[in-house]
Amino acid sequence: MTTPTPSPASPASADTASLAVDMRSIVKAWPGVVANDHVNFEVRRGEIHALVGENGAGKTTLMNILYGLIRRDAGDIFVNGKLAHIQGPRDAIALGIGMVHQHFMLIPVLTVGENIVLGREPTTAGDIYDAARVRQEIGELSRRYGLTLNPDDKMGDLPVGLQQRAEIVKVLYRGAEILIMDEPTGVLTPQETTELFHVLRGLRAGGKTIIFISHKLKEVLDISDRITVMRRGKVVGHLITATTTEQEIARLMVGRDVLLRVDKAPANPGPVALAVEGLTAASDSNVPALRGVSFEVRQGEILGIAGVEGNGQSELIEVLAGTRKASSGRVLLGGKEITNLSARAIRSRGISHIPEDRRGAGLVLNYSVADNLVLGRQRSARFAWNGFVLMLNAILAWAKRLIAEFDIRTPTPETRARALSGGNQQKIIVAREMASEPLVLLASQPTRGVDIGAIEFIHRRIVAQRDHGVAVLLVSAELDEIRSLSDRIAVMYEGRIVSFEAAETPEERLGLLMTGGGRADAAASKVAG
Amino acid sequence: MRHLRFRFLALGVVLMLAVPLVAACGSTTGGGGTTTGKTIKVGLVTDTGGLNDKSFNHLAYTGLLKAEHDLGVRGDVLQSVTQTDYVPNLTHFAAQGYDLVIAVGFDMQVALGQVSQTFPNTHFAIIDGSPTDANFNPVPRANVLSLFFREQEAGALVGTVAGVLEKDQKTPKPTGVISAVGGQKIPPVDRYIAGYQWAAKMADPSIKVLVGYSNDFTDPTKCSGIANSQFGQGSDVVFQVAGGCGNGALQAAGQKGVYSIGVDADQGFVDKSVIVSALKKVDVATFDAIKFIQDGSLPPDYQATGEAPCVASTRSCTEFLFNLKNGGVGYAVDNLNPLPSDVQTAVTNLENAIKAGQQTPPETVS
Amino acid sequence: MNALLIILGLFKSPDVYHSTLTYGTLLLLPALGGVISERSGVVNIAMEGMMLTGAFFAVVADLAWHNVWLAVLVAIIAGGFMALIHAVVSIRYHADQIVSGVAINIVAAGLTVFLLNQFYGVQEIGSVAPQFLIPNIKVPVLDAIPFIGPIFFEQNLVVYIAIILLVAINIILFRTRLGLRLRAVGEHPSAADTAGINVYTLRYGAVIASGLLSGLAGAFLSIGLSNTFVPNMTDGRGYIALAAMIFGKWTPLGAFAACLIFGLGQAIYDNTSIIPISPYFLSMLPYILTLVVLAGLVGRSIPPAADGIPYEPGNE
Amino acid sequence: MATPSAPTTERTASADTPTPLSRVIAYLRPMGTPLGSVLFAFVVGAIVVVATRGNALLAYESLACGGFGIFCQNGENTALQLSNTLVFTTPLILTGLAVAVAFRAGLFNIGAEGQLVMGAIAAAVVGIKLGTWPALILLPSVLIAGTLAGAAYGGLAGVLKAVTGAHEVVTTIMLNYVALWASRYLIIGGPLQAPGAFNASPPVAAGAQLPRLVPLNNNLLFGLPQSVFTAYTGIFVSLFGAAIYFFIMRRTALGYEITAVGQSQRAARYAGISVRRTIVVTMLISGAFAGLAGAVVLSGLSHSLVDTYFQDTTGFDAIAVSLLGQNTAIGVVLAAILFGALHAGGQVMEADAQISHNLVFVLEALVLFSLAANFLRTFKFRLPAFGRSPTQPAELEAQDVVVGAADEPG
Repeated sequence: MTTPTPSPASPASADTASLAVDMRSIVKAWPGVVANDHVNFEVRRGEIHALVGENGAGKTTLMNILYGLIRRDAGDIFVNGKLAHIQGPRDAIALGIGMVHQHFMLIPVLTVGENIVLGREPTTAGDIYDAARVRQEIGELSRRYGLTLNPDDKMGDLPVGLQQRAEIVKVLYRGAEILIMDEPTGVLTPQETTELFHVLRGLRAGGKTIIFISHKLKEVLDISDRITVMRRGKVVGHLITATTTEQEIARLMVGRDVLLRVDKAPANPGPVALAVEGLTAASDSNVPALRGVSFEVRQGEILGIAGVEGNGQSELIEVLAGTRKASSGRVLLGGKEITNLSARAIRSRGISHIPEDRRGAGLVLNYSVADNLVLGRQRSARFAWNGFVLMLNAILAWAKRLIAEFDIRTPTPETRARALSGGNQQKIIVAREMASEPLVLLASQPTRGVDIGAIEFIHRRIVAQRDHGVAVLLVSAELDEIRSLSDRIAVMYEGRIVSFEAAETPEERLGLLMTGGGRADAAASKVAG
Repeated sequence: MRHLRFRFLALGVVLMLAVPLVAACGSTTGGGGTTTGKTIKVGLVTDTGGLNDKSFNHLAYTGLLKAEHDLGVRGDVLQSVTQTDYVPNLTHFAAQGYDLVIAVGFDMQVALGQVSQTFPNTHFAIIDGSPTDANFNPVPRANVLSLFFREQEAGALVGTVAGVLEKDQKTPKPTGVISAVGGQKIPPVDRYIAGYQWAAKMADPSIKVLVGYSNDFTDPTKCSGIANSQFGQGSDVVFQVAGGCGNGALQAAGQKGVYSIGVDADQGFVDKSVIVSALKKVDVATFDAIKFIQDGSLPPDYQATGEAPCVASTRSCTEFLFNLKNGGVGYAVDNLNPLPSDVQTAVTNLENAIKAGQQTPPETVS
Repeated sequence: MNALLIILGLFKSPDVYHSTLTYGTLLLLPALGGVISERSGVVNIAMEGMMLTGAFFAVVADLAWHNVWLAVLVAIIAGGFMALIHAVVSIRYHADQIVSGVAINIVAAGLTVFLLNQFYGVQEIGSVAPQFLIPNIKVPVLDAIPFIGPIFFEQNLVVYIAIILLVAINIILFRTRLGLRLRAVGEHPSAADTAGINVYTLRYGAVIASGLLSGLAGAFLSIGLSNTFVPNMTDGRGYIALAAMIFGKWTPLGAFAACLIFGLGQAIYDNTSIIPISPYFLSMLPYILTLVVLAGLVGRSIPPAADGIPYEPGNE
Repeated sequence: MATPSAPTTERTASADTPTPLSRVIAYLRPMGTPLGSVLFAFVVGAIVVVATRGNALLAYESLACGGFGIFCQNGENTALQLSNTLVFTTPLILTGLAVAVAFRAGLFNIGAEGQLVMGAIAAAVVGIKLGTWPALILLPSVLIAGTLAGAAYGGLAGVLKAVTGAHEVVTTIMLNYVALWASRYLIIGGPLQAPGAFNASPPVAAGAQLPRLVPLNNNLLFGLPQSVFTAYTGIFVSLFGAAIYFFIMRRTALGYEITAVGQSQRAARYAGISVRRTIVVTMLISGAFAGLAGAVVLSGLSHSLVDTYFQDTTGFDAIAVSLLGQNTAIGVVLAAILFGALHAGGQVMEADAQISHNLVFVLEALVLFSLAANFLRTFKFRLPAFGRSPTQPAELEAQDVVVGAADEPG
């Protein structure tokens, strides 16, 4: 048996028997990446324990190991003081561990009841599914924890908040004593988050142990009792919530003090570059996602769109970029209507787009860096003769120029984009979209999942674009990013711009607006609606 | 599982290397038996039906085996997968210097016309056909021997059996309806059916003869389906002229409790419902062709009227005709043995009349 | 016009219904296999090959041992074995399931003829004697019912078995715990996995079940409806079964309805002796009908969400 | 539906550190998987042969003899065997390209056979009905007619996919049957039946026929009459097709877009590529290659439209050809030569080793299994030194990966 290696910040000594979970020296490596490097992780019974770290720090891997979804390469797991042999979720469930995943593990075509009891279905003779008992048992659980659900509803018809509730009931139904919540608030509105925290506290009062994975420090400080911080696959700190501060956690998470402000000169806005009037559009599931959005972006300014994810920001950007059709309203570029033109036409008219899904949309991962640097412009006169025959030399020259200019760290222009780090992948997109000298730059989550160095680089570049006279529309889930980059802020809520705010607006006010509160000056939404 | 597979791989490699060493010691060639003439090499090319067609490809091969045994020739076979294989397969044997290359089936006429021109010094034989040019017009080739059969004569004999039984109401469900299932509407098939129809109507003028085609020579379910539908129309005797496919018709008759008639070979063993079989001795014809090439001996009464006689010394001949008279076609009594006396009498009478040239069954279905 | 009247005339006799049920059943077994396999999330276009393998080994075993039950068992196992290959390659090795299915179909077509030659040389494989074929069963009393009796109660044993399997599989799929889990695995394997359900076991089971059913269909074809094996004797029936499965929207009853439609087509085709239409046109109809369905002209057909996607744990 | 991973080795070499050795490896690496798969197939095939009491070495020797005219036991003529291989290879290159271009766009065209038949039908109609035209116009017309018919037929599956979402695998399977029955209808009792023939059309006019490589006469060449060498100039059409494929995929924006759609539809949409249009265009190109194959065979080899109902497997072999060729032009040509040689060799194997030519299909399927399952990859992961879980996710998108780390598995 391995003895746990003492970590730099050793945990507050606890009686082993009082530990619900004790993971010792866990190692998990993928080729080229060590996701968990001798991680020690202890959770006391009956506490809410926050596991924090940046995207990619190894939190989810660690929890997937605890839940049996991933096999560890080395290390031991003790549950309630006993060495646990976890080969799969089945073992974890038997040990009283339940997990609510970031991406819900729900099956839309099945009913709520079927989803909840899946894997532990009550049956009558002959393996027949006992729907009556399912209703009764879920009814009991719902009453006990105040989590109302109708077992006969089709899961796919429920809103996100209720789906998460079903996930929690699902875990409780399995008799879980230890609940792992992986980024549970990412998809929730602040109200739903408050409600969730209420439920979690109730569960803690009922003796359950909760592991709360998050990178949102305010929430962590609000809900947790103790905190474990991870960075780059290693545990870098064990903290007690009551005695720590946001800054301390942030410093541990990123390894140095986070640069919160971007140095930039005051904006010097020119004429209106992009104007949006009464835009409406439907989401993929065909429900209204944009309910009348109007705004203007001027040359040389950055308009930040703040909002909880899922309030129509993605759809707005897609409509502007031409990958989604607007059902009504107009988009004007420099006074000329471009509504519902094709993505190619819009791009050729001078709108660049840094998409939120870097690996899925912004890059063809199996293409070379050079090929990715012309993605979307493969038919432009610059790279293709008559828009058809590629001019490989021109592409290569262009690639070499951008690689140098944007410091893309790649062995050769022919290297596949897949082989590059996230930051360098993002730089490919940023380089491509900025180098084509656009009139308007749509930047959606431009620094998500990117290392600090690349974040700074990208932020500087966005500001440089603004100073160059480009109209920038910035969408980000990070309020800090919005506040430090934007010259003006538009707050989006439920498919509408509910308010335009100045860059200096306090975070609290933005938070309120983002969640549908503080509509004192709802004039904007009236104009929009 | 994992280790097992590795072991299998290792085993495979070892076997692959070891086996040829063993086998190299015992290379096999055809032969044995009583050798009567010089050893010649005979290549047989099947049509796309393949050797297991339970029909003429198989019978031709049986004839080749007999020749290997009795005549001491060396025989090799190539099965064609597609029609485009015919030319390369025929060419293969001709280029290898085989003395006789036999093409089995009507389908190979064009290919044979082409290859026999390329190899004018190689002997060729073809069953059920004659060489043609690409436009399907017959072309004379001195080096090609056509093996034709008077299928209509065999068809007429079994047609008489069916017709007389029907007239006598001795069939399982006397309805005055009989039927035939053909593999495809091609001359060798239609000659059978033409004779069958003609003779049955001669025996019982009120009889109704249903004719269906399966468009398939191999799949028994196709023919059993067609036979079943004919039984539904009242037929209680079915004549199969569809090779392996037709076996399904025989089987269907057995299940329905009606009579069936086999084709080409004696098929009494296939199903108890088979009362008689129409015989087409492709095996005999194949053997005769090989023997002719080997020693120049001719089958009895092989010659059709108007054909020039064969020249045994140069092996020059264009056609062997197999008919009732020379025993190349015929019939066999199977599971209705003996036949009712009036049936037997009618069959024998017709047989004699055809042999004597007094009756000539038609070649085409009316 | 005349042809139409003749075709309509066929419906007066029970024969055409009888044939429809027989042919429909032959398609139903692999179609049910397809439903089970694809409901578990493994695309299966290999029923054709599994059926062919079953058909071959049924005849081989029947000729060797003169025992029809043993032959049927061997056919089922042979079909299951081909399915196991598909399962290992596509589940264990995350192979593309269509490539694997194509390979199964090619290997079945090649291997059966190869073995035919190796086992029987260039001799004939021979025919199975009638007493060693899967028997037709007349249900006493019921078969005497006019019209209905000959259609439903004078069928091959396999037809009865298939109907029982149809009912059973429908219940299992939609009423039992096993069925719920199977559907969950096919819709969202990660969700099932995290609920403690063994995704691999269920998928292996489902794919192998499809092979067992296809193997039984093969036996029905070669030693039930026929009495011998001929190369490629399935003649696309596995593909028609695939079409029936899609036609039937991945449900057993829907697939059965589609199988009956295709079976009716075959039953009408059998009457080519009296129908004055090119049989080749008739042969095209089932495929064109399927295309029409696929084109969405007769309602869309949506596969299980995770159909065809290899499951790799921990990879959402 | 997962589409087969089609490595885009043609666009991007995976050379990360350009030392001379790694460059050599980088060039050889794309060959590793296909060669390994072929080796795997032959080893397992040998086991099958041995297990059924056959002589594996003799079988393979005669295969090699039939395919390439080497290791011959019975004095087979090398030139003749090579000519036969070329005959099989000619359409396989084109159908292989047809399947490959579809694979590039993430589409699985099982319908190459049907498209080939449609191409042959169109070519036959033109070659027969317009037979009086001068060869200079007629021959190109025949080939173009076949190409267009195949394109239309493939495009039909593409339109169904793009408009209704009908899966191309199922639609193309159904279209195969429709095409084969249609051709049967035409030549058996239908309008194209030749007088005197029962399941064939008349031959196309002489001016519609692709000439042979060696003139059709009985002068001796390599010890045989020249007319035995059926290899025809269709091979140049096929190689020209491969060159066009290479050009489209590597040097045009269209090829760039087709591959982008195959790699990531989201990225394609983002890049302003119409995914639906690209699917339709891809299937048009795919069908065009297959249709051209049908026209080439008709014009250069069979001359008449004949009944090929599932006896001809060119359209299905194409799947193995394109996968083995890794969807690259040169790869497809090499794989087509291999499979052409196997088919040509099957004939000799049957004659000399008494092993059914159907072993070739077993080998083909084994190659497919090996390529699809990528057994070789798993072998590599099982090397003891790695000590990693074999169920390593291929994509780390959703994984908790430390950002900034270089070199993810590709």
